[in-house]
Amino acid sequence: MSVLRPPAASRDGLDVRGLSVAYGRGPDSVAAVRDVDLHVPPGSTVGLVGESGSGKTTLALAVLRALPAGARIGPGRVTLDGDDVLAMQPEELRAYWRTRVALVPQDPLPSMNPSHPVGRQLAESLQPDRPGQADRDEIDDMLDSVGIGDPRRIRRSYPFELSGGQQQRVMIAMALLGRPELLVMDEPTSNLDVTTEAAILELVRERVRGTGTAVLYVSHSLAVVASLCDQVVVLYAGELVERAPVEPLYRQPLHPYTIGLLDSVPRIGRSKRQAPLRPIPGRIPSAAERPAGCIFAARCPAVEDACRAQRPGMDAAGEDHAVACRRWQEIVAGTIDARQPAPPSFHDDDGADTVVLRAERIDKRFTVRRSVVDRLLRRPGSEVHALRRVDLQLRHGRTLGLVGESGSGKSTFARAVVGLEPADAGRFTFLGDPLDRRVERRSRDQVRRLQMVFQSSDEALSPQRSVGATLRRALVRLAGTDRSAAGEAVATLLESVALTPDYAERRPGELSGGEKQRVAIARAFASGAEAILFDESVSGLDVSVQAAVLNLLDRLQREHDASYLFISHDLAVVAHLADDVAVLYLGQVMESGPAGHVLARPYHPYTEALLAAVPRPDPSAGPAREPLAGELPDPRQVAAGCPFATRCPRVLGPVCHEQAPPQQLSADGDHRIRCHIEPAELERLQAPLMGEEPG
Amino acid sequence: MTSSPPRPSRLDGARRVFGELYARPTSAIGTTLVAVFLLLAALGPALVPYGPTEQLLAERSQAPNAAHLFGTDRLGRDVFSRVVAGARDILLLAGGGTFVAVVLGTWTGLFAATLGGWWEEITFRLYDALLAMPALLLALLLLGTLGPSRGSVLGVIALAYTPIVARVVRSVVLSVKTREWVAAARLQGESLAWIAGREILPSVLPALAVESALRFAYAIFLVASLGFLGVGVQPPAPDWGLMVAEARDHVYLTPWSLFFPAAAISLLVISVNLAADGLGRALRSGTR
Amino acid sequence: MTRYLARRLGFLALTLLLTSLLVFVVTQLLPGDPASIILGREAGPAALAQLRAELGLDRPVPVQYGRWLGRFVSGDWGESYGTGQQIRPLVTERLGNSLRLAGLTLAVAIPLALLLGVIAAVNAERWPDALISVGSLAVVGLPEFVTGLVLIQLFSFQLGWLPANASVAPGAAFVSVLPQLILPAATATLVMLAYVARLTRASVLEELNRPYVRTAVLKGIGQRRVLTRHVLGNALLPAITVIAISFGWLISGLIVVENVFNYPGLGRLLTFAIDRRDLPLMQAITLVAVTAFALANLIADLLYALLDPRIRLG
Amino acid sequence: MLVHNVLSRRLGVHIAATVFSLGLLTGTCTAQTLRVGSEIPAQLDPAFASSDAEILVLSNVYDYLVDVDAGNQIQPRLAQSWSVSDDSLSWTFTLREGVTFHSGAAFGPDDVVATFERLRDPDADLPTSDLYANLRSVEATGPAQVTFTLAEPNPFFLFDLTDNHAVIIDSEALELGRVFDGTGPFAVSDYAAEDRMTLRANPDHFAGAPGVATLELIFFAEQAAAVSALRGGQLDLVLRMPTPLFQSLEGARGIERHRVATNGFDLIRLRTDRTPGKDPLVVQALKLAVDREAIVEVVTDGLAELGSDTPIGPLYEAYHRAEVAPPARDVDRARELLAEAGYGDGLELVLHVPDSGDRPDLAVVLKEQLEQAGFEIELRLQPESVYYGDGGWLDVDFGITGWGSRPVPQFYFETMIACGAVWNEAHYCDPDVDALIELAGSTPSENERAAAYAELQRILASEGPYVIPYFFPQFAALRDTFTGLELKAFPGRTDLAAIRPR
Repeated sequence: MSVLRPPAASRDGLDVRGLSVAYGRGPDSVAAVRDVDLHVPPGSTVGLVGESGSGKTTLALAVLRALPAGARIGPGRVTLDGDDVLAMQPEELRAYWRTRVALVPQDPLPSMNPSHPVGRQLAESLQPDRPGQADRDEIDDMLDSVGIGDPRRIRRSYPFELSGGQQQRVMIAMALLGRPELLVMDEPTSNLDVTTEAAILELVRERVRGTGTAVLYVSHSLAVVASLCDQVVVLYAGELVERAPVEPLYRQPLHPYTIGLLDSVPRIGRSKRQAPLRPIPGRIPSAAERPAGCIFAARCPAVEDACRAQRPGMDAAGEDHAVACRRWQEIVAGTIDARQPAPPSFHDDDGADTVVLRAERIDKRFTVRRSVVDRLLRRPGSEVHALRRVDLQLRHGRTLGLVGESGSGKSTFARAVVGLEPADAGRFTFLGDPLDRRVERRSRDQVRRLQMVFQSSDEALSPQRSVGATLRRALVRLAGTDRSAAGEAVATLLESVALTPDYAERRPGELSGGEKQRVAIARAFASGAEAILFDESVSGLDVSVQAAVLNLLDRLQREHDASYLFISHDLAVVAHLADDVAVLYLGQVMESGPAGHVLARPYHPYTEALLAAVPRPDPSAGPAREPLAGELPDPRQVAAGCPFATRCPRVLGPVCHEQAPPQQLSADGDHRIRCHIEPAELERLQAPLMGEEPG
Repeated sequence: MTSSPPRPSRLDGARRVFGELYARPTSAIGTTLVAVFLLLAALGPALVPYGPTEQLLAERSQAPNAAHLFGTDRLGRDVFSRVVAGARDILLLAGGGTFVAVVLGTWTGLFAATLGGWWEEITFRLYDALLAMPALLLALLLLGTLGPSRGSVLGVIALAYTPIVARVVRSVVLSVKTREWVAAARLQGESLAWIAGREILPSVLPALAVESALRFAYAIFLVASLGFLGVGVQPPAPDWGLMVAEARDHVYLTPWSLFFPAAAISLLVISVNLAADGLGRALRSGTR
Repeated sequence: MTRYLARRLGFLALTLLLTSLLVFVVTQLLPGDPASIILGREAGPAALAQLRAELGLDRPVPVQYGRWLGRFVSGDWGESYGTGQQIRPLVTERLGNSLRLAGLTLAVAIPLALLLGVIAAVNAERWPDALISVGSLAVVGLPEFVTGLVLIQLFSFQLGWLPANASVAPGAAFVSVLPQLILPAATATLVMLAYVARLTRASVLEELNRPYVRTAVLKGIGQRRVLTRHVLGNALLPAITVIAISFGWLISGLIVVENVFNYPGLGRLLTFAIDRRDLPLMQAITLVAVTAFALANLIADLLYALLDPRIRLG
Repeated sequence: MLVHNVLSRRLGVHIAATVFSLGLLTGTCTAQTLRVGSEIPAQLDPAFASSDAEILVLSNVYDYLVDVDAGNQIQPRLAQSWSVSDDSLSWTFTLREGVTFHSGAAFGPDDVVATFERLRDPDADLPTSDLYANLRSVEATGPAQVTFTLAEPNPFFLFDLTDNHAVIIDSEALELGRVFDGTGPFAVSDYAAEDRMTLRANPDHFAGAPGVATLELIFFAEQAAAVSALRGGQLDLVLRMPTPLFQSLEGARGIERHRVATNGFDLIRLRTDRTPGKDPLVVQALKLAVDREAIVEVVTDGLAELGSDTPIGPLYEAYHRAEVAPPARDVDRARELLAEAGYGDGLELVLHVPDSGDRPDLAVVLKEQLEQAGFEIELRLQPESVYYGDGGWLDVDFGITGWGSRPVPQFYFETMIACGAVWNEAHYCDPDVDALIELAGSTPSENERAAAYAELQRILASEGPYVIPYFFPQFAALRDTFTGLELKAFPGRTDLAAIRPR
């Protein structure tokens, strides 16, 4: 980009000193960010990492002076290239916004005006008050450079007409058009599919870095930050705990919180058998209950009395490496163990190969009614073939991971299995007996034995009912527990998911996300279920909480000898938990087999691409190779041939587009794939690439 | 074990709503006035010096004075006593009609929307047809048919507002019925009645409370308008709307006999509106 | 869009059909004998019986409904029992009058309400907002018959500025009857004004809190422009629906207002028809009012769909 | 250029009109138009019209053969003179010549014949069928002469010819009630049902051109609204209004109040052919429970004449007996009688009341009085159309009916009180009373008639199932820019042609 501005060296970039932000006024005021120092030099990318409640978004918006009403900035100082941002008066502020900073928000769609064409909104970045006079060519060039192939059409489109990936590309273009000195990106890929995320991250790397723009990249994901940033700042409960260049931070994190966070992240290639997760116990203190001493003291494995007495300052632990821990030197020296304790390992390999649940040729279509007019105009039928002849089997005591991007049909499959949304065709067999397609027609016993834990912990529990009432009802309805004994059974259940009995009286609104999900899990186990479906059940959780729940699931599976069907878009989580894995694309199983094989040595080009797109919490892993081109096609217009043919990098020719690919089994029997390419050929293609993965 | 966060007690909910109602002067005034009106309706007849239809032939057409706070009308009736007695009437009619509408609307809306399919279609098509008629138009037609009486006024309000309540209920049900806890209940083999009543209904209640309060305000308005048009409650009942209509002929002779009932209507509707506004604010802040 | 339109028209037809059935059944159940209403209190039984037969009142109700609906749709609305006049010209003329009053009311109330709503929202939680909010809540509480009487008292009798009466002559030019329309329109305006202003405020506030506003501000667009070019367009879309709904409210309001001011509109004609048990007139007025209301809703929905690209293109 | 000129001229006219109308904001209008607030007429066919508003239209658009004046004297109208045969059976009228209908058709004896043939047609079952049943024939007996032949002598025959319905229509008239072609002082130029009627003066009227060029009848459902309009200057005349509205106009600037005593009355009656009115004790209790003086005072502000439960009011000077009085109020006695009749716990009655005039107030006061004596009254206010419809006034047990003023009292007895009379709403039947009515209606002797009426008054006052608490006056209010109003006892018969700008 040809940007006329002073060379990077003569500028400071963003500098934040002792910044605090509080919400509310007077005695009710709570600090969301406390005393944070931060520096983003021009041309570098700083990752701001933290779990929910860490204050990272508040901090990011504070430097933009874009906080919502009710927030108070200060004390502290924010300067951009030496200009005091907090002192700016309205007119200066407008100039600051117009010419010097830009934001790429988490949700692109609501961040665009729904009733203005995209082009006009882009033009406003160039000419805020006279968008009509903006240079169209410049906009088209920018759209082109952010990977939008047809700028003229896109300019005329409305935001809702674009796909999620396109929307985010447009937002990035909008931000870059203003040639900002500071670009704040607030979780720009968090709501995108992994292949789209990879493409967007690639875009950020190529188009943003090195333009001299200072980038503050906010994310909850250590993996994303690792692949993108020069420096990482870790925020915990509104306070800065560690700040370091990427490489040392991931190689040797110094703060116990950073250490715990990295230990909580599931990684592809390290299953539960190889490396159990080490979650951080307890919960992040709310803004109102911060201790006087070290903010992490309550959860720290290396805590000592002095930690509780006094807040630690930022110590320089190396070049550009600072940490807010009084014991960092001991940690470096290895004289104390700052890692959380590992949970006891249960793993044995003696799972019998009996099949608990078998799904055969499951088919499901959603139809949208067509009007007479549509038919006359021969508009495409709006039928979505959500599941196409899906065959899967769940082995006793094992976990079958089902992965796929949004729209792949994985949730539809789960709801078909439990009978909430009956399949159109195909057959389920459960414990040897056929299952009716509708839950209402299944026997009480079948319902009891086959349960499900849902995606969103916020919606999983009836909000007006206490936890105890919810669990009691499940016990009484399904397990046949006597009402008088139910109270005790509830306590036992709660204990089994590591909650104290007094949780029985609480309502879901009083619980954290992790606690709610524990209760939902307890409910599934209340009936004595033998097979449990998990539909994105840990996806909304913070990584440290997610680790605890994953460990819990693992423990419960052993204790109850249960079988899991675990659905997730997060390959790392599936890789961690699953014994077997199936990859779904547009309603078809593209590849299935034992997790160790499929995820380590994918045969199918889609599995391959998917794995390649997953960011790794390891800067040495480097960026994903060649992100997958294009977007998920409109599910209403899937061609007769291989559904992946439109994006497949290994597409053979017309055959892929025209003929449905055959089901093939690899020589070792570990990969069942749907592809026109011979398994042997695929194996040959994969071998050199996968060498770097630990087996 | 996860450490427990401090938890609010169950009573806090009610206290919070109450606190929110009194957090702003407007809703505080509204709530207080509604309470005063309710108190008047409950105790009114015991408080007033004269019967609502009692004619003091020697004290006709008196301007407000110590013996007659609001004066007397042309027939020698104490306007204060009539206004106070009218509070009970209008609150019972508007409140009763609203109550029936809320109960009917909630249950039909709840079950039709939960069941979906044809039931929902038929129920709400019917309701749409009813809603296509502006409330006063519907009321005039029906009261012409049923003949004016307290019962018919109540029934008309119920009929006019049932579809509106049902719509509000349906909108919440539609957003709630796909929620996961409802799916979880189905996976527990729960009956439709349980799902509708125990899983969905509680989520409907906050919106329903606000809607009920608003309906109540409109119902007061409607009862008064019907009284004014002479198709509502029959004389000599101390119906406020009717009193205004009767006093139209007397406005030059005894203006107070028009002013006080008119003021009472306005004050009551305003208070209910203010209180409903506060209630909505309170419940919204609770769900945030 | 065409599909949407076809669907909406279908629903409209269904709703009108159901309403017509409802109206017909209700009016049939009304007490009072149309024949004796037509011929007056002094008519004898033979004359009454003969008239009943002429009117087809001795036929079964479903037959009467079928006949009535068929004729109504084909434009033959029959004769008024009360006045012996052809109903269609009578009702269309009064509809014109009512629409004139409604139009004036809307023309004043809607822009004013939108303006007040926007002012309140932009100044949320500050004094202009408090003033407008409390003021609108207060006005919402004033029934039309109270407002009307107060306005008459004040502007007609005390100040002598405006006529207390709106019995305008048929066919009179709008300008010449304007003075007579002012008080009735003001009366009908007040309640609507408050209602629409409140909803506008809520709608603008909601839009103001949407992320795209932040995006716009961060582009350095001026406050005023953010408000006019970004927020208002989206905030006023829902106002279209609100206006359509308040049209129903207005119909109710006009029944009262027209009676208070003796304005020759549909509302006064309706009370006359109900008073006289003039069934065909009642049926015609009700159906016309319902159709007007339904059309207003339809137009609002279509307008909404047209202005909202998500519906127009989706 | 031409277009521009035309446009600007039009615009100019328009602006002028606007300025003009704005100048008239508060409604002072040219004195040549008389704007009259009226209740809403519905049925304008002369054979069926009944309300004041309806008769007001008819009596100003058409003419009667003869009419009565304020002193109850017969006055010639379309008939210039008349004579009666010795046997009192044959009445010959000489008609006014040179009279034309508004349509231009000449008026002649055929029109009179057509009018009365229609009104007396027994098959048509018109409201006047009974009244003119005594007519044997109506014939044109000369170019300007009509002869009526009666079956029986009728001393009130000339009064019968002044009946409200007996306006003379064109013998070829079509669409009566929709097309108005009369000989009267005003011709209808525009009629918007339920809204207004515009009439222009008939300059060729035999009594001379009316006092104003244009007459506008503006209809009001609510008299209160009409009075407001009068006050505000949008009306010049309001006929008929309830007492408080009349009272409230006292001292109103620019408005002249008119009041005329009438024999009109509000009749409170109990149906006697079934329980509970069947029991004379109940009738007595009713009569004893009512405080008529208080009613006159409270309901009519003392403006009405006290009634004594008979339809003969003080206006009929020749027949009215001041000494006749119903039993004085005695609440305890009434309660005893009720107990005796078996209603010791109270007698529940629904009082049906037409929602017009002072009747609602009367009902409210009556309810209070009756309840003191052990009645329990529920009021049911109804629009007049419902009250006078099927199942209404002739059907209900207990009701209040308004009876308009008539020139002679015989009308009331024959239609309301005689056994089986068409409008005998109390279903009262007493052979002695019937004999007296028969006598009064046929005797040529004034003395005999007066005696019969005296006896009737005595009977009705002491035991008739009626309470007639007052004879109401009629009210009107006229802007003082006009003069010449002579309010009639039946206000619909008021001659608007006599009103002229001051």
